[in-house]
Amino acid sequence: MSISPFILAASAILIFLSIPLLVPLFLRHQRLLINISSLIAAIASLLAITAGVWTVWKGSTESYIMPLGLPDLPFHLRLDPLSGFFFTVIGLLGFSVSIYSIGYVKGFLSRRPVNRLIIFYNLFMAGMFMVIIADDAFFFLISWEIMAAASYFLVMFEDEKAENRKGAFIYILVAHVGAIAILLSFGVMASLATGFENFGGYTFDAMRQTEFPIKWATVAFLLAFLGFSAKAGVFPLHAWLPEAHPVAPSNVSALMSGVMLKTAIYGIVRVTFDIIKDFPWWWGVIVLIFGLLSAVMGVLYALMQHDLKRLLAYHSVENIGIILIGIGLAMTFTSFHLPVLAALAITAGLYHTLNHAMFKGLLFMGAGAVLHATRVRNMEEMGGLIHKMPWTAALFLIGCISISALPPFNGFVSEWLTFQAFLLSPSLPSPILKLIFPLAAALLALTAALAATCFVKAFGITFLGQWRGHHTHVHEASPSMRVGMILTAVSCLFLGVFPTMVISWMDIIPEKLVGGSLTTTAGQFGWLWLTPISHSRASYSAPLVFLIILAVVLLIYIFLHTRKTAIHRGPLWDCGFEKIDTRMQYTGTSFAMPIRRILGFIFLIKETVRIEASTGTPGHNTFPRSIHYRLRVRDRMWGWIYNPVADASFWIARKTGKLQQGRIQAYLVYSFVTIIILLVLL
Amino acid sequence: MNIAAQINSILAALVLLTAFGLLVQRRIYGLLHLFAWQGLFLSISTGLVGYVARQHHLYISSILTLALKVIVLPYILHTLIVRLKIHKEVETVVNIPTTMLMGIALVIFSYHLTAPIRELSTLVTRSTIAVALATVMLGLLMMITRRHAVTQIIGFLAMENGLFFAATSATYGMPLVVELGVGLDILIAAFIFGIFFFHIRETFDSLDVEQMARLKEEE
Amino acid sequence: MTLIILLGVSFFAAIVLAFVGDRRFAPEINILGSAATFIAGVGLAVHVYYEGPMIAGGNFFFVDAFNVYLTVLTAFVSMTTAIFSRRYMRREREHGRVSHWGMRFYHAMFQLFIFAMLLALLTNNIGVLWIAMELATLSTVLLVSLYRTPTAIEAAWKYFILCGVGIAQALFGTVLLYFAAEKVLGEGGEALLWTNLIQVSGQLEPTVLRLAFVFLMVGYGTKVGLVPLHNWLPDAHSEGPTPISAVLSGLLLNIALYALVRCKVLVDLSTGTNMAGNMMMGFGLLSILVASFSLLRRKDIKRLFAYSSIEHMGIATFAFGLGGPIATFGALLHMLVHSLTKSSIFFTVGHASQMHGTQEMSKIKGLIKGNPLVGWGLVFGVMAIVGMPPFGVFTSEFLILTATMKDAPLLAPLLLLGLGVAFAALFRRVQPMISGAVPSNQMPVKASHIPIILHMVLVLIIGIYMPNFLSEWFHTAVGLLK
Amino acid sequence: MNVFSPLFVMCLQFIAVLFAAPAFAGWVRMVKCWFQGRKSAGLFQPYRDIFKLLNKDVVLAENASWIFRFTPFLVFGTTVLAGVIIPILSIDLPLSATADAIALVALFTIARFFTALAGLDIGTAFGGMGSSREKTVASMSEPAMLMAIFTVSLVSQSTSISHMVNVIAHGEFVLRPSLAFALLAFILIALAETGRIPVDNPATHLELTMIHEAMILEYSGRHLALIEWAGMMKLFLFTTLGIALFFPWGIAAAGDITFLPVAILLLLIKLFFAGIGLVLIEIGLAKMRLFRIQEFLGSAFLFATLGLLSYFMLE
Repeated sequence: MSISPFILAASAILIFLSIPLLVPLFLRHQRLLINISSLIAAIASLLAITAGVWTVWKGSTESYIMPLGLPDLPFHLRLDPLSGFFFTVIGLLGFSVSIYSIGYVKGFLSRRPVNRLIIFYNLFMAGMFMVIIADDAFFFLISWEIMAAASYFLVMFEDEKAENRKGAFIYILVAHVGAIAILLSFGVMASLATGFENFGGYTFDAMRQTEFPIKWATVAFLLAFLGFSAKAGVFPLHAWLPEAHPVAPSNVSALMSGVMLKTAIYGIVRVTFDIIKDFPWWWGVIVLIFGLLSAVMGVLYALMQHDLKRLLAYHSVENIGIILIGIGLAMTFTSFHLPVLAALAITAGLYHTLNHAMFKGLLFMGAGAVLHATRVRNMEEMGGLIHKMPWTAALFLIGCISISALPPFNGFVSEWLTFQAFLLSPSLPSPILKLIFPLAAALLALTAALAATCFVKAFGITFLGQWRGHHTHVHEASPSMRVGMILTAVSCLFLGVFPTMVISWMDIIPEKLVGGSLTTTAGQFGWLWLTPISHSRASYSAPLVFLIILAVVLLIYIFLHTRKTAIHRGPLWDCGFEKIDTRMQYTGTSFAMPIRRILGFIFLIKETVRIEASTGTPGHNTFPRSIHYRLRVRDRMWGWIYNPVADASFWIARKTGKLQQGRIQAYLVYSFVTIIILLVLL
Repeated sequence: MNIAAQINSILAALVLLTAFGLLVQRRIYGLLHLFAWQGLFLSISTGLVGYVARQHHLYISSILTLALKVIVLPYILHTLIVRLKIHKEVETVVNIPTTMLMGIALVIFSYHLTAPIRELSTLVTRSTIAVALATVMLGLLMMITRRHAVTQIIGFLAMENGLFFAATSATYGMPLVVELGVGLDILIAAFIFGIFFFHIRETFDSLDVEQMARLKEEE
Repeated sequence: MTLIILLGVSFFAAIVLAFVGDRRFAPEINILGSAATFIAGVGLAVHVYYEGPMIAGGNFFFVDAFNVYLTVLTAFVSMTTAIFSRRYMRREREHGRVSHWGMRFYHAMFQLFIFAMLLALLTNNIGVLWIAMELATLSTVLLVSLYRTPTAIEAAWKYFILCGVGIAQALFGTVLLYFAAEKVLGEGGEALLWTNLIQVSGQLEPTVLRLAFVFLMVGYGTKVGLVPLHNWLPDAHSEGPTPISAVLSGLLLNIALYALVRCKVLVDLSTGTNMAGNMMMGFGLLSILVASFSLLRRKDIKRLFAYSSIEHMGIATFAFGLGGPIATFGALLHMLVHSLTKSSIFFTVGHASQMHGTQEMSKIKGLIKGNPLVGWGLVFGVMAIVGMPPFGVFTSEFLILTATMKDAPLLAPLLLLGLGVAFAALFRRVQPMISGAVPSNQMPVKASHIPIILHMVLVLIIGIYMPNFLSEWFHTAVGLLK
Repeated sequence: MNVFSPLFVMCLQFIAVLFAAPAFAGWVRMVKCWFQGRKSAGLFQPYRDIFKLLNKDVVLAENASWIFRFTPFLVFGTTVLAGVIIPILSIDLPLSATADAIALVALFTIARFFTALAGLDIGTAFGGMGSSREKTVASMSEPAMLMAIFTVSLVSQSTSISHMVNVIAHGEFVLRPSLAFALLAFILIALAETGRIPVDNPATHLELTMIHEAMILEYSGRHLALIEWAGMMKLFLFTTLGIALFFPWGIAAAGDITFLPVAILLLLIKLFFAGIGLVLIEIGLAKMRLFRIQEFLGSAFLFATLGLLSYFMLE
């Protein structure tokens, strides 16, 4: 048969599914196993990328039916531009991370065998691709749960640590409950679709052809949104995310944070735009509100963290929020039949999906390299790594710039598009929305600014200054890890500098989903200018920004360095005290202090200061021997949602436990009473 | 209403009476005798019904009942009681008068329940189905109110009697294979609880089921 | 003919084993017997698959799509359990927990139990069905008290009394059914034959059947382990030897549910309402909720899974009550996959508690490192039982839940709650047991691989590629249970 | 002629930004001295400072990384870029389309981002303190800034600056309350962004009060020169941006190069008064505590929001 995107995609999935079979062959040669499996995984990811890019390019839609599952309900597969786009996203990150893993995974060999890691890593990848390609509720959920289970075992990889177990447990619990919610939502839609009684209603096609009554459509949407946001870590269902992501192996956290959350975004887009299609405007507003909440709260909590990976995890919450803002805007515009605006908004959302995958992957890989080298996650024990691991530092810096939405890198482009979408609110019919949207935009701006602050902290405390840690043998990341990071860094730059190409490439998606497209506007000034609506409306030329800054910097540099003025190295200015030591540096905690103080009411802060008075001089704390300062910032959501739920269920459990109280007479009474009641009811 | 039906009703009344007797009797031998009597009435009424309705297989089941409920089971129980040296009165959980009131309430309730069925039935024995149900219920009530293993078993068997009685009164007896099967089951059951008495006795050195309350959900 | 073999083998195996007693090869005979039974069952299944439903032994036996797959399932699980119990019971014997007589008794009664269940499944006569049920109870009562510990005896006593009382109610229900039937079918054995009843079900007297169903529901419901009639179940499961726990929740509950469903069909056909269905839905839902919450605070591993059996029986009952093609299909599938999964879980649990010499979950640790088969077996078993794909339980729950969204959407949140809580409870308990380093109190055990692997593989296959004949059977069964 | 006029304008503006900025800074200082009754160092002192610093040797701290050395150049570069996209003299800047208002804010953010990193790079307490405070202020001022810009862009249906200016300058003249509020907000923000009193004090090196100065404390020689220069340009740019957005009248329209001299003259006058205004504010107010600043910027945000609301409600 002739080669087609679908063939490539399917073969990629098959390869991923079959890599675990290698493990038994190489039980003895773990290093070989790591190399081979990672390389094959990289190749499979390449296939997936090709498939995705090709599909979106052709704008083609292929669907196949696999004779698996139930005889009456075989697996339906479908590769359309939307799936193609997500294939590309997952493939891109999967490729870099697979290469990165070659070096990274070897770091575990000294401590434990890595068979489990390799098996579930590949199942995890396969699961994600299957989710994207599934075209009926049954297969979708199977893939969904395979993905969840695999990632659960990956989080559990170092299962002797209590924090891993805790994180994994919360993760799988939230994920599964979410999955049941999604299942119910599919149930609603399937039961309304034709041919439900003979298993016909479960395919997405059947659902697409169904006109849902608004009441049930809303139920379905709310259930789906609940389920998907549980997976995406939308505030306030985010609590599992900062528990699970930090403890997973870093290549896995890169994937989980970078692309696994995106499958939830995919689900939301698929259900709302593709399956339900027409919906009231307030759905969009709900999505928007939760997006904003996640964005702001995510970044604020991130700012308070001093565990590097935890900080990144909270930033995933933030970025998912930003993506949802785009989606929510698109939904609102669609419901008011403004296709072009909807196209702009959804492009912004999807573009940020892609960007976030890239830079969050990069950041997590960088964090992994740091952990790998320093063996600690706490930023306060790092510092000055830029001297010890220059490559990682530079690449991590690129990630920081991108995620802080600074031109000319990619984070800025998508946020810029989102802002543009916001500023088009005057064309909405509803007055209140007109008025609210710009304010929401301000919140987005706040998020961006705080993100920049947060990453100044993250990078500055981790890589700059002087080394605060204890052991000294800190080494640069291995070549393969560097390659993995470089790939993502380059794509960050590319996506930032040539947005017009990418957007015109993915323009088919909004056209298919919301019936509007940007090519008519975006491309007309050539690849140089990104002008989403019209040239007079707004324009941004990333290449020029990049070039001009580069040119100016170079010119001045050359100009200033033609003259021979020596550069002396001298000690720090220590204000005339004796030599200042590394403990006197500004720490992450102190860096975040002003904001903690200004916005303190949001967090659950527990500060404790313990002063050990110097003995001898009685009662004088003027010169204490030592001062211990301890700060705990906890997520309020635990106290507000999770713990109460847990307590309630345990309370009920205690009550039901009383039912089984030992005396046989009581049991006889139960059945006696049951009979009587039933007979009376008769 | 012909003579047979009248006798049958009297027997039913006697069965009900014994059921009440079982409910209130304190002494264990008394319980045993009452149970034997109940079996006797049961088998007589079965035989009578068989005669009236020309259902010859009912003779068999009547003989079966006689053998099982009047001779074998009481004998087994008796030997067990002797072996296990249970002479003292068996104390109840709920006090007797309350139990009686509940019993009466049950009889009324089962009468109310079976009223529609009685309308449907054309048999001479139809009036007794309420009694059968009442007997079952009283047996269950007895099991609830007694806290001695032996009395619980007796209550259980009384329930079986009620069921038998239902079978013969509501219908002219179940098919023979079923009757035999039921009888067999009861026989096995008898052996099993026989074994049980010894197990319980040797592990708890008393047959008071109140002691057997360890398996509960921990608090 | 196959029927005779099917029933005869286990019956004679029981007698033979009663004489063989505690000889060295007793377990092998046990395995052989149940293997032969299984083969006969497969033969029967093939026959029915090609010839369609059959009536044999002068209307005494009746095999249709509904009970044939349960027959094969019963034979299969009892075979694997026999294989499992070979190593398991041998170890128990070495550790002196079971006496010489105990072993003799164990093997004989095991076969008798299988016989009773097969009889219950295959008979056409509702009265005989009842007898077989009672026989199944009686044959397992003394197995539950096999260890002679106080708690074991207590559990057995409760099992005996509660199920006895329950089954008595069921008999009363049967009597009433007969009473209604003989009006239409006349005197004698004909009136209790399912095949006849189903034909005339329209004419049966509704009031009587309604009354009858109350008693049948309570009676058989007790054996299904529906809340609030379930109290015997956790005790019996936790105190008896593990193979018995496996067959109890894997098979006996199914049989009881089978009986209940047969009656439900009759009653609903005659009353023309969904009264019986609603009653079952009520009991099912109650069982799901109570059981899943009870799971949360368990300390004893076998009690934990006993409650999970209650929950799943609740799901199946609920689905049967819900009716409709999808839900019924799901329920039938659920009976199958649940018994496969649950029995394999009990196998692993048995080994795990043997390794640690206790059933307390807090003392069980590091299973995966200690014994990968047991560890992973338990993990995947639990993942399957909580309804994670790609295992079969997911498929059935998927169908049931979606059907619920159609027919009773307001109950869906309760199901969501129940399933969610059950999931949390099970994972919360199982995770610490499988993970971590090997504790000091753990001793090696020769685990019996075949049953565990076999069951899990089957559940997996059903989950991702259900064979065609199975779904055809289910469809026919759905047709029968309309 | 018309072909070259845009390029010509651009070069003109480029030079203007580059070399007029120090003069404006000097002017502000002069006025300040006068008001405070001191003798001023003259309009050209900043030039002398920069020139001197450029010739001085650089002393780097031992563990200063490349970030520390790279930052001054980058800061300078971004500021220059900002200089060529804000229309000061004429509207048709070819490069003005390179970045719109949002991108402009982002450009300043880059500069600040790296300055803050440089502050942390050395590993002294001051640098960290400075970066921390700077970023805190920024994370509050940037949203407010964007709000102000949104208001103007809603009025002008655009976010590209030259287009905004065009609409306001050559569109029919209406009194807009929204713009008034926006202006108010903009002034407050400009004070914060350019590090003037009451938010920050460019003249102080008193440890506990300084924000911007604390970050660049370790700089010396040409690095310091670049940063100082960039700072002056930033002040100049914010002033001209304010002028262009709120008082653009007199700016040269697209195409007519003849109008340029007038535009230049008008701009000088505007700057003259702007400088005086700035000084008036600075000597009128006292430096705030750090934890009063959020109230200051909060009010800026409030004004911007009010501008927005009044746009929707009143216009």
